[in-house]
Amino acid sequence: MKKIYMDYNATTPVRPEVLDAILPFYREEFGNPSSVHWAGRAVSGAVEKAREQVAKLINCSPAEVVFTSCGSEGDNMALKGTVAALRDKGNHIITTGVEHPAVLETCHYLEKNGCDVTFLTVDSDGMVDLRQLEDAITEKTILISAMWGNNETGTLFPVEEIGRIARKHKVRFHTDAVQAVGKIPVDVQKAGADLLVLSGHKIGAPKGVGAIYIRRGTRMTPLIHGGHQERNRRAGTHNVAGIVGLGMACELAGQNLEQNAERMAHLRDKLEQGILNQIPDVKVNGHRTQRLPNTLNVSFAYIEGESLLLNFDMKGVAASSGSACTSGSLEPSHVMGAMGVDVALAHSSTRFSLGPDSTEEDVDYILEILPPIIQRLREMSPLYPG
Amino acid sequence: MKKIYMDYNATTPVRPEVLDAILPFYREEFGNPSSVHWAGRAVSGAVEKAREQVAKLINCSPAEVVFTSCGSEGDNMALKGTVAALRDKGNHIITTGVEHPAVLETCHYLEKNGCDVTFLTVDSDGMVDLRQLEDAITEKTILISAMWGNNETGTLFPVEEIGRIARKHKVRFHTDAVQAVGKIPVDVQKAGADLLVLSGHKIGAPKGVGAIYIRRGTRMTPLIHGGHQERNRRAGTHNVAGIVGLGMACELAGQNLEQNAERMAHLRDKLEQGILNQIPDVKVNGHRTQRLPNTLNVSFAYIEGESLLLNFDMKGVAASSGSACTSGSLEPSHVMGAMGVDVALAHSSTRFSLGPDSTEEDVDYILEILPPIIQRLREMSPLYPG
Amino acid sequence: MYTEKVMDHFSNPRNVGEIENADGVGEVGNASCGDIMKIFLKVEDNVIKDIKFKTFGCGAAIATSSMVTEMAIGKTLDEAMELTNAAVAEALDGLPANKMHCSNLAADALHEAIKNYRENHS
Amino acid sequence: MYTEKVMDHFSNPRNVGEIENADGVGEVGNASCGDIMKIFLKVEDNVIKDIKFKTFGCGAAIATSSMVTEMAIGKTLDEAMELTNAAVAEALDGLPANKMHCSNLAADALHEAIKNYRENHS
Ligand SMILES: Cc1ncc(COP(=O)(O)O)c(C=O)c1O
Ligand SMILES: Cc1ncc(COP(=O)(O)O)c(C=O)c1O
Ligand code: FES
Ligand code: FES
Repeated sequence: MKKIYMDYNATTPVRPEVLDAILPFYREEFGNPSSVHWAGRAVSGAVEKAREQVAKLINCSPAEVVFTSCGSEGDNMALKGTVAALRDKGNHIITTGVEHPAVLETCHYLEKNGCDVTFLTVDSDGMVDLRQLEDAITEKTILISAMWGNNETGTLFPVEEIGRIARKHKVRFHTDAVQAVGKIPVDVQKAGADLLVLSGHKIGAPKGVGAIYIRRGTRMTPLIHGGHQERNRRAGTHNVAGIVGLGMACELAGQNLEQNAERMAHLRDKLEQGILNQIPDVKVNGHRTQRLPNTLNVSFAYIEGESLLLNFDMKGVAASSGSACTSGSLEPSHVMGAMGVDVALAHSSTRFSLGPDSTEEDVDYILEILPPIIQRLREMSPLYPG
Repeated sequence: MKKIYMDYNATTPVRPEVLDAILPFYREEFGNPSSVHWAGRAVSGAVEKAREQVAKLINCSPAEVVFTSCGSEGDNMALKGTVAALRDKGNHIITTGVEHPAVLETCHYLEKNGCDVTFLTVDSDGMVDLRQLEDAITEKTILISAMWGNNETGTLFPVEEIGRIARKHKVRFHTDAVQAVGKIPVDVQKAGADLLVLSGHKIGAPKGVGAIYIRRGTRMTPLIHGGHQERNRRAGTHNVAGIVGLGMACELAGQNLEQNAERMAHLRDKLEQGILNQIPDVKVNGHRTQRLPNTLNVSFAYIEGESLLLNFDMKGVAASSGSACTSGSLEPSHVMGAMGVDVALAHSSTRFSLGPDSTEEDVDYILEILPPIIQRLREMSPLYPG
Repeated sequence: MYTEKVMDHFSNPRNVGEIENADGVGEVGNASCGDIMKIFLKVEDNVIKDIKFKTFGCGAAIATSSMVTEMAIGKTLDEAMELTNAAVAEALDGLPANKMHCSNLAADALHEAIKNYRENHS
Repeated sequence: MYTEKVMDHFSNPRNVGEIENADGVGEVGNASCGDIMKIFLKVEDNVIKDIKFKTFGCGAAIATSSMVTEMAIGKTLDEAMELTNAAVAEALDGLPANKMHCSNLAADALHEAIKNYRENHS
């Protein structure tokens, strides 16, 4: 059966060049980069090279890059590390209602532990209101945490303006750029970010490696205490293969950033138009222009997301859904909720996320199989007016 | 040049069977185990299989195994997760002066944040005193954290008796078993441990993956909040390849545990005897019987550790040292310090740690090159009486 | 994650649709996930002669809907009232732990439909 | 981590040893890491004619010891007093950041030896 992967926002295949770069570190170069002998030396050079590759992609200096085990660790470190380090300055955090759970759940945890958290609302496109942000800042505000690109809808926040507001009020700015890095240009200087989190497996590196940018001079308490790795900012033996892979993936992403973005946007737009032209009662979720080039989120009214995904799956198409039924949780997507999408449509929301290897044929195939599936499921739905 | 690796306590090469098990997850099986479609399904099965493999090696149920990114993360989670969860019960932790920095530094951090920590002393063999342990327990004690096997000296703590004392006083017991797992039988039931940490790269799995055993019913606050992975105990997309590798490494370790331990002990003893027979003014550090089968720590009086390591390195031998000079830190090994080894001898301490692939020839080669190196360095030393 | 039986009933659901002028109709919503199921009955001599369903819900919800209609057809109303959620889940060779709540939909909707029939015909 | 120059001086250290009946001896300990260095001088007409060292310390400590002896030999005492730690490190093409403190040993021991000579001969 044809297999079409349209779930690059969930994770990506490891790029062949990345695998080639990694393999020696599973074979001859197995040392611990902290060791002084031959086995350690080759490896510590490779870790530092990867640090430069990551730094180049986001335009910072290598010493400002700290390797982590995933985006979630990075977000936890950004938030908890700031709260612990700036306890004397204040206890107020501003974030948004559409952040990834790695930020939201951490904020809920911090709320239970003495922090005040303001969750900014978003409009029906998932966009924040900068005035609301600025008004929320108080003397106690120590951190603004606002994501660069939304994982469900692709909506892009105006990070440069958020960064400007943060600087104006001397508040630290963290941005979860897990979905933005590698898909669009990400420049920590332009964004005025003090902290920025990325994750390898979203950009063709292996799962289980990520990085956090920590602007020089930013006081942070480590999340993982212990050895002297990463200049005392993150203990634990380096995931050398993963780090080397992350470096290579960043280099590759940087080389083809614009072309890949254009190609993906073209295919995404074709998919979007094709769906809107063929199928009635479809709602596109997310901002129509300020959006990641690879992401399309649509609600097919009257149909529940998981049952749609399973039908896709039977035809070899991998996508994802904001339905509660998919996750086994009790509530459908908090992102749809924050955007004011009604519960049934939130259950119906379906995300197609493309990657650099997506093709016209992939899109054509989806547009071919989609209408009968939708028709069949709607006929099974008690909500469908017929 | 001959290359002899005698630093298995620092890290180990990935076993070929482990690499074979991993590779498919960098190629066709790249899905996110949290996804419902084909790309996720194969992968989630593999993660669950690995969980069973880990559980079997340490004799627990798979649901009690949580995957982490390294031993350091596990130790941080054990300590911080306990302190946060048992805040209402007390704030006193008992640990020992010879723990790994992942435990010690975390304890120092917790001390600054309202915890009382008792650091038990050890004797000149690096052994704890159980009476001192029991006497240290108060009404406020929530955790005993005592390592299974020491990374520098190999000294083995009497974990079963520590577990018994912990249970008797209804105190939670965490053991850092990073160095013990895979080298000697580790059974969480026998040890009476509530928490146990292990790390993949010490047993032939890749760097950047580990696990923590959390006994059923043990209240823990996550270190990494976010998604629903690992039953809400550790957020972050799974390091699938690493986890599969960890599972395979645990299975392999379990198959050959006794034979490997015997082989390594035989070679280690030969090395120890050879050194003691050939070289005067040598002190063995650590317990002579209660010791990991693969670890030999010796101080070559009058010689500083890093200069010895560099000389080994020039002959292709990889070992490690407790000298401050090796790490660029200010103090020589805290383990040597806790054992009352004098500062100059602590600087001289050198660790040879063997692995399942170590051979008689490796040992013979070291015994051959060692005397002239020692002689040369001693003649350069202002401490050497001649 | 789903058993073969679940996937069979999900991909070829039995008895999908509505019955015009049904003798009994039951509709339930799943409070925990917002899903909805509707069951239509044709009853003769206290025996379920025909049954159809419509479901807005996950794979498990659709499969349990299909299964419950197969299990109910031909049964007397009293027998059908004794069909439990657990029995439906079991007939599907089990459901994932986090999907057990979905099976509630099916038996509940059936029971509602029978109650509705009894109200209409008492 | 070390430059080629460092490794060269470490593996083939120049002027290792003691000078019997030295004109000046300097010994310093490195407070931060416990390492020790001893320098022995033979002085004629205020010029360093011979110099030897003994060092208990890391690779950087040994290499800087060796380098400082090479740099000092043939210099007048005044010239030698102006040798700085930085100059020694630079002559080795640099040291890793966390090893800069080791270079303190070398110049300090040299200066101590010269002071010791001056005390003995004033
Ligand atoms: C006893 C002990 N605990 C913890 C660790 C930390 O493990 P990792 O390097 O995987 O973070 C190590 C290894 O360095 C160790 O030897
Ligand atoms: C926006 C965003 N932040 C954080 C994460 C967490 O990254 P990871 O899965 O590497 O922990 C993800 C991915 O799921 C994401 O999309
Ligand atoms: S019906 Fe919603 S999760 Fe199954
Ligand atoms: S002399 Fe001790 S670190 Fe160099």
